[in-house]
Amino acid sequence: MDIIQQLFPLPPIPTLQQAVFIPLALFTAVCALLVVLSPNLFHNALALVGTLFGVAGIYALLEAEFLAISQILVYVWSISTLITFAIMLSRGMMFGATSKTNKQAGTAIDGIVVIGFIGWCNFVSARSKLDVSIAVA
Amino acid sequence: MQGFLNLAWLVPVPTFLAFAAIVLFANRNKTVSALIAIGGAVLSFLLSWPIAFSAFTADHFGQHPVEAQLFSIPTGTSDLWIGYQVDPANALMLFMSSFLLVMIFIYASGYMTFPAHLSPATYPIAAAQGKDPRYSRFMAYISLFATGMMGLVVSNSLLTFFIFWEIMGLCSYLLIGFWYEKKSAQAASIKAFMTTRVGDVFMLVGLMFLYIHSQSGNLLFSDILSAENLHHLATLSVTVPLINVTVPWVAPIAILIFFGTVGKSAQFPLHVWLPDAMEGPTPVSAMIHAATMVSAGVFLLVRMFPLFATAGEVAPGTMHFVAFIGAFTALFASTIAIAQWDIKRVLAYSTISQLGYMVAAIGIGAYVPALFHLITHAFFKALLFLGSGSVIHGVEHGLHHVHEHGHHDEPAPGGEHGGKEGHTPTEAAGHGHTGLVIHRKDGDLNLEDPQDMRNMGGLLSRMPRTGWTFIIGGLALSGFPLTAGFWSKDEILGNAWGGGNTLVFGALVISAFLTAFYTARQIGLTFLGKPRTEMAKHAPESVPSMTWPLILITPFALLLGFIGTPWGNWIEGFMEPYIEHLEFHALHVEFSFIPMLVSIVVAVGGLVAGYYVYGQGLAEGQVDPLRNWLGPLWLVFHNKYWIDEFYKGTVVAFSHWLSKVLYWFDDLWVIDPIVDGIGQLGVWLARLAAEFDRLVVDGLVNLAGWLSNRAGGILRNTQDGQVQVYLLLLVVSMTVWLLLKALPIFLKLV
Amino acid sequence: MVPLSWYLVLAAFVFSCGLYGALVRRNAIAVLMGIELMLNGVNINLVAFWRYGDIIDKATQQVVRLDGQIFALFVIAVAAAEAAVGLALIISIYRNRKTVSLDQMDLLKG
Amino acid sequence: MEIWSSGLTHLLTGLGLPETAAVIIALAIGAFVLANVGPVLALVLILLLRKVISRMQDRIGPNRVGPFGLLQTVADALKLLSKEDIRPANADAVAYFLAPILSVFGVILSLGVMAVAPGWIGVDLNVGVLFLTALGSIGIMSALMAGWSSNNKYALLAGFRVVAQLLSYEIPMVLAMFVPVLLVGSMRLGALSAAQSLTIFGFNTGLGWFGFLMPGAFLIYFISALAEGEQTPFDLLEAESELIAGFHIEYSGMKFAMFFLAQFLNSFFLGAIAVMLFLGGYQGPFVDQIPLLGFVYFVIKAFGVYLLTIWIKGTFPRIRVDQMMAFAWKVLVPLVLALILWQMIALKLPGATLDPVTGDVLQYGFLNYIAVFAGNLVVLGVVSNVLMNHFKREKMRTKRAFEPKSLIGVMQPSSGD
Repeated sequence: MDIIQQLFPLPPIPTLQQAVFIPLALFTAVCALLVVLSPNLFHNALALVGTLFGVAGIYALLEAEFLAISQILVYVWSISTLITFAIMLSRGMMFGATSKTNKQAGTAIDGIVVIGFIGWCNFVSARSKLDVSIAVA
Repeated sequence: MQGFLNLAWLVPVPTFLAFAAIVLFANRNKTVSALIAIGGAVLSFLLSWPIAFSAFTADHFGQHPVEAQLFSIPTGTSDLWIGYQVDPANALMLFMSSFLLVMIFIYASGYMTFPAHLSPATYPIAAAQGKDPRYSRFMAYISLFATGMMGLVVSNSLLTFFIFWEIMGLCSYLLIGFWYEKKSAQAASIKAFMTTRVGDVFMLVGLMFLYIHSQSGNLLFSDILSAENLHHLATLSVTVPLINVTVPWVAPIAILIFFGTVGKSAQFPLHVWLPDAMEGPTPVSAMIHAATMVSAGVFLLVRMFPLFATAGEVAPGTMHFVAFIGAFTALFASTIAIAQWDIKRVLAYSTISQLGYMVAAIGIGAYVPALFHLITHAFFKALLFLGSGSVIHGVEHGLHHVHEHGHHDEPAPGGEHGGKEGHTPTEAAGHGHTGLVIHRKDGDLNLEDPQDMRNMGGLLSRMPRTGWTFIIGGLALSGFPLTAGFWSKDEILGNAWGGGNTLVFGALVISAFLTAFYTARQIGLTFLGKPRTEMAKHAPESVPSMTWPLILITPFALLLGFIGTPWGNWIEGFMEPYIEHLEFHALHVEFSFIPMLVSIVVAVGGLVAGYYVYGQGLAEGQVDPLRNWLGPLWLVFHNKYWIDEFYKGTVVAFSHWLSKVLYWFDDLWVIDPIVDGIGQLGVWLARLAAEFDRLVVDGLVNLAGWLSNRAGGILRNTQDGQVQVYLLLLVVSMTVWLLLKALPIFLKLV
Repeated sequence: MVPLSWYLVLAAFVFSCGLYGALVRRNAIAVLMGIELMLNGVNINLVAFWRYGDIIDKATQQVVRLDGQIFALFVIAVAAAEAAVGLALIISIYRNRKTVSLDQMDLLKG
Repeated sequence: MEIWSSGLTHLLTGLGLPETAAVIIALAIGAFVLANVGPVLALVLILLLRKVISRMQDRIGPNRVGPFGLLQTVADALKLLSKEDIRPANADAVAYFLAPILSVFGVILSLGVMAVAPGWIGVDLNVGVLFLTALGSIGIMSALMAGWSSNNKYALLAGFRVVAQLLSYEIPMVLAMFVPVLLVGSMRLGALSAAQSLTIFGFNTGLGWFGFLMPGAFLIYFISALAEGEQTPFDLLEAESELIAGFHIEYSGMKFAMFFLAQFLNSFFLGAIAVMLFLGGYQGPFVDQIPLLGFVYFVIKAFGVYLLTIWIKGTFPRIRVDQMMAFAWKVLVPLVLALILWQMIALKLPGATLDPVTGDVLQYGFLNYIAVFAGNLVVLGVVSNVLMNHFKREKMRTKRAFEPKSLIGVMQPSSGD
């Protein structure tokens, strides 16, 4: 049980920055999930814009205002517009497709979960000062 | 004016450019071709005469001749130098040949009408134009020929001399066989080529010996004819194999080079090609046999005179041999000439005879008179040849006229007509003349042959310009006093007499008499008396482009001799400094009236005798009066001593036999079977190797390929071209690697 | 003060989402979006490490190093270029083959 | 503003709220006030437009509702708000609803960084100019979303057109904005406004407008701003005679009202930005003494620029889409790039006073200003020349279009053509 507590510790009481960060991070994460999970490509693009805005907010929170504005300028102005244009110019090609994803989805999820878990372990171990750190790259 | 001398190398260039231009661009248009060819010749002439006259007018020109190298071609250890040279000898040659070439070119442009032996149906366009179908080609050939001659004249080394010499040989072959539809022309061209080749091979051998044994290491005239080099050659001795005689090297070299002259200038053993070469168009005859090619042989002797003179000093037999060949040829050819019916053939033998004169003059050391006679002879012989061509042309036209108006009794031959009698029954039969040929013991007569003098007669009134110029040329040839031929011939006779060469003198005097006689015979049969055939009656005068050259050459034939009179010998004064420049002394004899008187007597006597016999022409069907007097000897003369037949029986037959033997040896039984056997063995071995290759080597290679193929087939499944699969592989590998790395943690945790 | 690890977790999550999208989506444009997500995750990491790294000169209390921001800017610039080129390629392929499905873009298959 | 907000915070903490909550509440109140400025302002703007345009067209304009028709726009707004909210059957619901909200959101956000008076600024961002630029992206996204989600091909095409136009003119606009930024060395809007003072004999006349020093950049900015705000002569969005109404064709009622609002506010705010960057901002006489006067100056200048756009709307003909794009890419972008390059060179010319310690520029010299001015004059001349030629040609074409056909081949171009 000790190990489980160490691996998944309880969160502390948030400060103001944390209070801003938590909804922003949640927004960003949800949008990121929507980007890859929503079946509608246009919704993907909108979610991507949301994610990018969220990331810009994270930058602003990290006191990198210039980077935040650049993120909006470059990503939202240019890349999102480009992507939306591309979606609209090639629209109709996915209608009637049996699946939005290919057959390797399961394997990919397995791999990603394993990597995420190991990363989590690494992060937690560093935090809990257990001598189990591994030199990942 | 001296500046012109350095332009000598340009002299052969215009004609060569004309040749190239005609071959490459103008060969579709006959008029343009003729204009280009004549333009080239005229340019060449316009270069040559200033050069020649600046040489003539220069003070003591012979002592500082112009010689320069243009460029060199590196060949192995030595260089082949290409350059030019102007000295008195080739200044005179330039003077003579360039003028005559222009005249001949102009004459040829008018002469080359549609030939009678061709069918107009075969060449409709050429027939409509009235020009020879290969007119342009002819112009190109004669341009190249002129290039050869001019290049030979200005060349400064024996090697380039020889190269141009061979160019002329090639051109003479092409031109003699120009009308190759005629079997006789084919045969004549091959004969000319092969015969001169015999002489050229000897000459080439001589050239090689000269090159090897000279100190200079090259063949420049200035080097090989220098006194030291000749002295060196004279002291270097060699034992001639077979006859085991030890002589200085200079003698065999001189003899070998002399054989080149024998071939080119048609001296006695190799003279047979020249009369046959009359098969070519008449301008060619004029060019080859009068102005240029045969002169080149004598010019070679003149050029190499120091060598011969040295040879004559250390081995007198050399010069005696040359003199003997020359004198014998002169006499021998003139005897044949008195018994010929063909108008050009008479002139051909006359040429041989006159060349014999020159060679004999060289042989007795009379170097200047030889060149003098060469120049004058070129003029009047060109005149005679061109005149004879004009006569033939006229008679041919007369024949056409007869056919068109039906005056002739006999049925008109279909298609081909004209031409001339064949040398052999085969050739005659080949031309379909059998029905017209009258067999006679003094030579078969073809009634439509425009070259046979028996078909002529009384042409002077029909063709006055041709006739008179021909008569003047004939007088010059026979040495009628005060004409060009008289002075030059007199010089030679005088030198022979003064040098004490009695035998040579005698032979030449007899020959001179015979010359005058056959000239009178020719004139008489052709121009005097009454026409013996219908075609002679209707023969018209030739076109101006043919008669004008005749008229233009005539003054030279008459007056050119005055440059070499015994009292004011300009040519000797011009030439002698040169030979002295080369540290030699030409034969110099005191003037004597005896040879001159003899010369006048034989010339006038011969002419009078000839006029007496032939002055009224022959009656139709009449046998030659001379035959009655000479009897069988006449037949000997007429049949040219049967030398052709003799050659055919010996040399040609031997060649045939030898080739048959060699064929048997090579193709049938010995060489080829061996080669075939080796080949069969090779094939068998190759089959064996092929089997090995197919089974073992190919098997291995195929095995390797098959293995690669299979391996690739297995591995290709991993390369399905989908980027995402590759990416997934990356992720999975990463995962596995991370798991392995994280294993210790889990072990510790658990 | 937000702990660094929160940023890192967010970055990891965004990156994983992007990786998933790049791995499993069949539409090329969706894959491109996944790649953009991955780049953004990386950028969050870079900026967070910059912010929490040793960037303050103790003596003057001034920001002395901007490595993380500069790197992030580079990534943004590269992303822009990549998006432009990638989308141009996709449109071009779509015009030629009437599809943007990566499953059918396998001309290079072995 | 700082004083007010800090005072509010103090008040709230005094009431017993934790400091975090107090700050949040204070910020929320400020945001609420700013957000309500927008719609009210729009009512005024629309009324002004209608009045002025009708005067120009020799009409009277709205005059029934309220005194002098002042309440006309209020009545219109109420009508729109009370309309039935229609959604096309196959529309993409999320995007369809989000688009109008986003469009207003993006526009109103720009109020947050406006320096309306000395010290009166919501947030004096150190990247203020960039922030204003970045907000345009929200407008683009909203246009795209609206165009796409309407499930109408005309709407989609119009969305494309708008995005193409906005993208094209964004570049010269941003670059022209950077010309004064380069001179001042800061992107803070407050600093930019403060830099436009002109002190003569110790008295700040407030006339050091960058518009005088950089007329070329100002002209380019103004033209681009017209295009960005979809104003005449670049109002292809509203070209009802050529297109149908644009990307918001499928919208009605309140959603349409939001687009409408966003467009008017946008054009006004672009004018306000022009005031801040080129026309001295709040600067004017006695501003140092009475800060409230700065707000008055600012509002007067902003409305002046707005009236100028109305004037242009009432007089200029619309240009074709190809001419519009060609003008952006072939004239404005190269010129403004050259201008920026020249600006950099000009500022590096000798004559500037430098800080002896850091080497920063304290004060530019006479030579620098002259060079900047000269470069701007050249750009101004080129742009004006291009415009003059264009309108002259248009005039000739229009004249010919009304001439008898028999004369068309006979007529020679005029000397100025």
